[in-house]
Amino acid sequence: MEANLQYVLSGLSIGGVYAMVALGFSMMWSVAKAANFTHGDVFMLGGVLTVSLMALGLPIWIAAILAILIAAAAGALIERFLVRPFNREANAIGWMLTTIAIGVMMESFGTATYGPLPQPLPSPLAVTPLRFGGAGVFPQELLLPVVAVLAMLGLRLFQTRTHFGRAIRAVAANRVAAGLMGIDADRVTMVVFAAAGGLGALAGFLIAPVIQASTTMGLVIGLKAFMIAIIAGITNAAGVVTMALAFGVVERLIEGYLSTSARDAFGFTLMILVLLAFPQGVFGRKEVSKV
Amino acid sequence: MTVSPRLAVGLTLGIGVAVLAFLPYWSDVFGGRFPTSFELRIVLRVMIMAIVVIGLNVLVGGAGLVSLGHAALYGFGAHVAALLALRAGFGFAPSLVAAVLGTALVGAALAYPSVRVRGVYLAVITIAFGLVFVNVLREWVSFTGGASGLAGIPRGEVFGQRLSPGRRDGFSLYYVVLFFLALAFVLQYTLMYSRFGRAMRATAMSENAAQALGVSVIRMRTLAFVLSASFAGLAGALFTNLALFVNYETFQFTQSIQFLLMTILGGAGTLLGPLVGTIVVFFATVLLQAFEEWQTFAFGALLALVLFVMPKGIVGSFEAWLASRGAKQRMRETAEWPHWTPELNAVIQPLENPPAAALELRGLTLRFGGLVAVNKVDLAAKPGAVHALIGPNGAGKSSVINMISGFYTPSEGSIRLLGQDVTARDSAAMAAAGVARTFQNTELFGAMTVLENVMVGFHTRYEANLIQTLIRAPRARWEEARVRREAEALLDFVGLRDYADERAGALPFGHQRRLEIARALALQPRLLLLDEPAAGLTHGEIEDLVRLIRVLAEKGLTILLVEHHVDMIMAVSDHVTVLDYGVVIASGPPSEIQDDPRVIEAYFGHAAPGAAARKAAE
Amino acid sequence: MTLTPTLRGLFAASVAVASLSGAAKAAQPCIGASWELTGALAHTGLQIRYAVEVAIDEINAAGGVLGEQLVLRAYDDQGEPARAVDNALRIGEQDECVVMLGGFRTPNAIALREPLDEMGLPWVGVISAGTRVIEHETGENEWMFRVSMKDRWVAPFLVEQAVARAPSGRIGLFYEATGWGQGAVPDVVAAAEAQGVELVAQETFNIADTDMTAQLIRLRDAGAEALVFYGVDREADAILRSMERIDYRPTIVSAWGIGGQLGNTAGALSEGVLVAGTFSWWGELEPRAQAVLDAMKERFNLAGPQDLLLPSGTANAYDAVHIIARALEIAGEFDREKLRDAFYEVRHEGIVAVFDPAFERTMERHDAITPDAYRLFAFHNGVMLPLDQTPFGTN
Amino acid sequence: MSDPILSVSGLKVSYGPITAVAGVDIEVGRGEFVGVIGSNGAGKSSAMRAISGVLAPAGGAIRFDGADVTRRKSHEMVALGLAMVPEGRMIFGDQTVRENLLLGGFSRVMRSDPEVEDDIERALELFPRLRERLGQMAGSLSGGEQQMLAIARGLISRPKLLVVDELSLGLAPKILDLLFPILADLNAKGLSILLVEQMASYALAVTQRTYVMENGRVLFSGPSAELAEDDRVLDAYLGRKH
Repeated sequence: MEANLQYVLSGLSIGGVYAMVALGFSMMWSVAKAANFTHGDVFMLGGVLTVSLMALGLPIWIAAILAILIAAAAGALIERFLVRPFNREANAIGWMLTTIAIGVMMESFGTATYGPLPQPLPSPLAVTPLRFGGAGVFPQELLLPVVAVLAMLGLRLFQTRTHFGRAIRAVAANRVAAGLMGIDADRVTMVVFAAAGGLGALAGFLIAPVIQASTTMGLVIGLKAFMIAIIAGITNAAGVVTMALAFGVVERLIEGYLSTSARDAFGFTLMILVLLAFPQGVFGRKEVSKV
Repeated sequence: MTVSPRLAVGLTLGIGVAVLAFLPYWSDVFGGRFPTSFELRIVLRVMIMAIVVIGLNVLVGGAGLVSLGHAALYGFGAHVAALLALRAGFGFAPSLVAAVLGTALVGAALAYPSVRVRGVYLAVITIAFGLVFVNVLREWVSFTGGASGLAGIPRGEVFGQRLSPGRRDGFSLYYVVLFFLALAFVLQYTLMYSRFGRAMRATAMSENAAQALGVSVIRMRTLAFVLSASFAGLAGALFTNLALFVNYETFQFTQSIQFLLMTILGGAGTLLGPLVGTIVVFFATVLLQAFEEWQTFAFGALLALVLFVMPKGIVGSFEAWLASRGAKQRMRETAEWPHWTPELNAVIQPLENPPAAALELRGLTLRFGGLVAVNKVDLAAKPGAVHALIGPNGAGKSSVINMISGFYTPSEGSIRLLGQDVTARDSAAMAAAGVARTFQNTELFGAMTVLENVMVGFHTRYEANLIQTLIRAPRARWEEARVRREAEALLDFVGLRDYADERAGALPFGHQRRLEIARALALQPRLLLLDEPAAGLTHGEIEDLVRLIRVLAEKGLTILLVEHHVDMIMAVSDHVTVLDYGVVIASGPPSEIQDDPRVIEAYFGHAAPGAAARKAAE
Repeated sequence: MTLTPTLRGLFAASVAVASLSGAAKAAQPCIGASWELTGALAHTGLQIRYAVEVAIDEINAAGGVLGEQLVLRAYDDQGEPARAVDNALRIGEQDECVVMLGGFRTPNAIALREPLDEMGLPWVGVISAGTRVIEHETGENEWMFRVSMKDRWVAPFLVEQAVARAPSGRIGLFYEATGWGQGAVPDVVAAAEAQGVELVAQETFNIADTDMTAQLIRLRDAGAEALVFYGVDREADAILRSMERIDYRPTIVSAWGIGGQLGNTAGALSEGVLVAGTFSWWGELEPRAQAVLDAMKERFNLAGPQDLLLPSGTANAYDAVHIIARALEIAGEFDREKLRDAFYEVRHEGIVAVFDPAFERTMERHDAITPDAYRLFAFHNGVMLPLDQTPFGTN
Repeated sequence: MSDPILSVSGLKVSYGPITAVAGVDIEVGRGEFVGVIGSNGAGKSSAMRAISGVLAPAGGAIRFDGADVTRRKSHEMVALGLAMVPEGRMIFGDQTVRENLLLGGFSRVMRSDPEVEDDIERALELFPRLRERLGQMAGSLSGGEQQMLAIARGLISRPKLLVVDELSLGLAPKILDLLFPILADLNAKGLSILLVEQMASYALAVTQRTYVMENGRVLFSGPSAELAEDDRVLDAYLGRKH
């Protein structure tokens, strides 16, 4: 029982990270129909930049806000220079590889300057754990799924209640029609990429006190979050967040009941099976093919 | 000027094999220390990787499927060979064969998802496959040695010689690998320039058109995956014999990315691309060592730069440049068309005992959700007749065509072709039954040549099997030559003979329409469906098209024509059926239809203008 | 098949020519190395280089070896065995170095066996502790030597230390799912058996995992009071945090994988973590070691011991270079075979241990550091100190 | 015309090697109601997409309200005062009718223009059926209602020129009888309209001047009333030689 509770708590914590990163993938995909593989590294920026800026003597909140702003700017630049020029062409492999290449550059730049080792990011919420019987969790960790769900709800509110949010949905639904409404679809796309970048960096900042900030922290989480978004049905934000939290818990349950070290083998096999059963993702909408 | 693929392959093979075969003896002739075992090993590693990349090129450049898990297939082959050599005492040849066959089976299993998902979804599945593979290798310690891997693999033997990679014990492994690389390179050529390669590329460029020509997309994808995996398995087995140590670390996700990168950088779909891409990427990683801790950054930068500057890859961009120069040098002549030649009698043959109706639709109905797109349509087309199907936008004409060609499954009703019930067959089966079609928005295989486009149409009529085709057995050669002749005759027929080696996508629009018709005729159809063939054509071209349709009808071919150009319909058709809101509102000879008030209303609106009203009243 | 005789001929010719050109040549006064300079373990290569370069500087300043200045040729293997082999051939055949140093990963060292044998190139490991690196299944090891710990010897040491700290004598094994971790399992099991100790649970974790709470709950439920640990700083940090989550505090007795970084990231949580090793740069150093530390600080702009994250590895590497230099002097020329034979003659007083002789002709003793030189270190106030400079006991 | 609101000369549009519009001249005077008719595939819609900035033209020049706007993007054209009701309506199905209307005045709402609400009110007066459906998802509207919404949405940006592309597409005659007079009414109130329509009789009945297109070119043009009596129009449609 204790163990099960622990699996759920730990699962929700890592699931929250997946959720925030996957939500970014979902946002970007919705407006640009593009998978930005630098997103895992933008997530990394949140942790690594905060630590680096703190080393310059900035207080943690200023450092975090600056890191998030820089990551948002990076998101915007990636849209402008990596996604927009390539998105006009049908050659999807080209820009997929280009974003991978830029991701490699970001990570290796970080490793060469920041160093390959993880650095601590102190947080008052990652000192004293909350204990539930024999299970326990740091408050910082519980923050992640909560922020993820809030981010998703906030995004939904923003998209339904604000005018700019409605414009984002319009661009996602039909770029041409959005343009005819006087909406600059390119600018909206850029703003969404910036927001996704900021959100990813926020996740990186929030998880860093628990997992330490390192330049390699983005690779696996980015890849997993993307896969989660795909199997959830990438355009459905609520579905993506739900799937991410569920996947986090499932991973822990696999570790608990099947095998720790073969967790990824089971987890990814599960993903393949789910995708075969739901080719458009579990919460995705079927696209009608045209002849 | 354009270099023929055959010449390019021949030259590369001749020069490449000669240079590589001589390389180990360089210092014996020219003195010096070059090549040391280090340099020979690098060459060996590049050759082995090039085999994987050639396989990946078949998948990416051929079938248009992206795999981000190819390192796992490479690793699978390596581990099969290693385990058999280590645990079962298999020699070089049997373990190599087992590795190839085993990996091919895995490839077949991987092909299954590609039937359901593609694009980035398929990429995710292949990523997951690669990660699962690595995880299993790492964790199944008792079997794979886990991270400590399989060490102490005995050197294989060929013809009684121990396979050695370097100076000390001879270069036997080097020559074995060179042999297999040359083989892979040749097979890539014989595959890509065979009916299978054409069909594969066709499915990548337009699934619909491929299906309509009787090419099964599922089978082509499976074939591509199986062949691609076989190459990877072969390379894996060779790697095992080079390294004599395997563990999962060589076959991780980053390696998959690197393989894909080599493919794209060299130029996906080109014959030389895999070689160029592998060499450039591998040497880049060796040379960039000078950047020490910045080398990964430099690698990423190099990669991004090349992708920006040359999205088609090195060889692809070079070919495009050559082609652009070629286009300026030679003006091609468009011949008069239609141009009937005796060769065409072999392609377009009249029916011997034509039934009363070539095509018969009874109560054909199609619903999308609650919407009824086609409502109880009856239609009968006589053999050798030109039957037009007209109606305003959204009347359901295209839906009817799509049902007859097997793209949509009718909700109700039946379709009979030459007296045979063919209701609800899929598009490839319809093509096999004798239905050929063109598409409203021409769906040519744009990156293939004009001649190749037509040759895809002959796909179902070949008899040589895959092996015969790959080794270019006499039967396959003979068949290929025959098909080429007939395809050229068809090009002659539509006046495009002179464009045979031009890229189809570069043709002017009118020529694309003609080519699409020639390609459809290659199926030897009994029924030809033309979906708005005149859209976008000039008056002159439409007149030619009318003559072509008449010639085909005279030869006994039944034609169902959907068209907006009413003048053309009036000129060419024997019978006209008018659809509006999915319902047949009129049917009869063109002269009757022309003055039918219901037709005028459907086209013009009920508030018919004075002129129309007057006409109707007459 | 008509092809067969031709191929046979070709093969025979290639063998003939190869044997002609196989004549030995004098090697160059260079020390090659293949280790990680990029990626998540980049610091391992970079930091070992500190010690190697300082040692080479000392030797060169004193006139070099046999009148020649030593040079270092270090290449990046990105942690991949096949690249390590590429680098070994580059070192052996292109650079023609007389000897090669190894890096962090055990699989990379294992992959080198064949190529080293073929080239006849002596190899000296300074970190990777896998037993199979030195003790080959074939029973023969001509060219591979090591100045580091050996898992087969470390395991009994760790088990003994763990049991001593578990009142009930119930200990658990917690290891990373890598070649090193997996390779150690049989050694630990055998050691526990030999000492009559109950190994109540075995758990693994993956590299880069951040939450080990589930495994720890199982270890706790099995009643483990001390854990024999195989892993590195980053995962150890995650484990300490997971222990904090569930308020489970067994003593951790770790193999040498944990370095100084744990103190930086885990802070107070690292207090009392025990690590086996050969050396620590913290605390009071003997004068020669202090001089080496000063030289490294000077040359690489280090703040102090906190920047040396692989304390044992750097010290081993320093001693290894000196052993090589001594052996070369004994060999009398830059010849690999003579160097190898000279290894068995070298006597050297290093900063890690007294090597007398460095190596012996048995395969087992291709390891220069014997268990009597193994030490336990403990984290105290965020730094890793020799045990006797901490409140956690004495060696 | 001395100062036309829209003046297109030599417009060419191509998709790759395919030429859809091969040199077209069209002019719309201020306050004028102009039609472009022709059978399907004549290039009408392609021309409109170029004019409204959805496509970049391959050649020719477009002047709007006295300025050269040849390569302006669609959102810039909206800002300049050209609104288009696109072929197929393109309403945002997952947003409510009201949200669709607000999107029609996107930049005005972003500027917090207080008069937007008045304009929405006026549009709803024009199409009372939309008022009943204001909170409903636009995707659940009938075809005719969607077309009403598309027109209403186009008006919220306060255009100087409204381009309507294939108003009749997929709509029943009953609905068309309702919609065409509304366009005429809007024009009567001073709005310049360019209407592209396959259903020639409707277009000829409401417009002042009409261009007849075929194969990417303008075949002929003239006052709509004259063309309505001109046999050439029907011949062009029904393929009768003249």
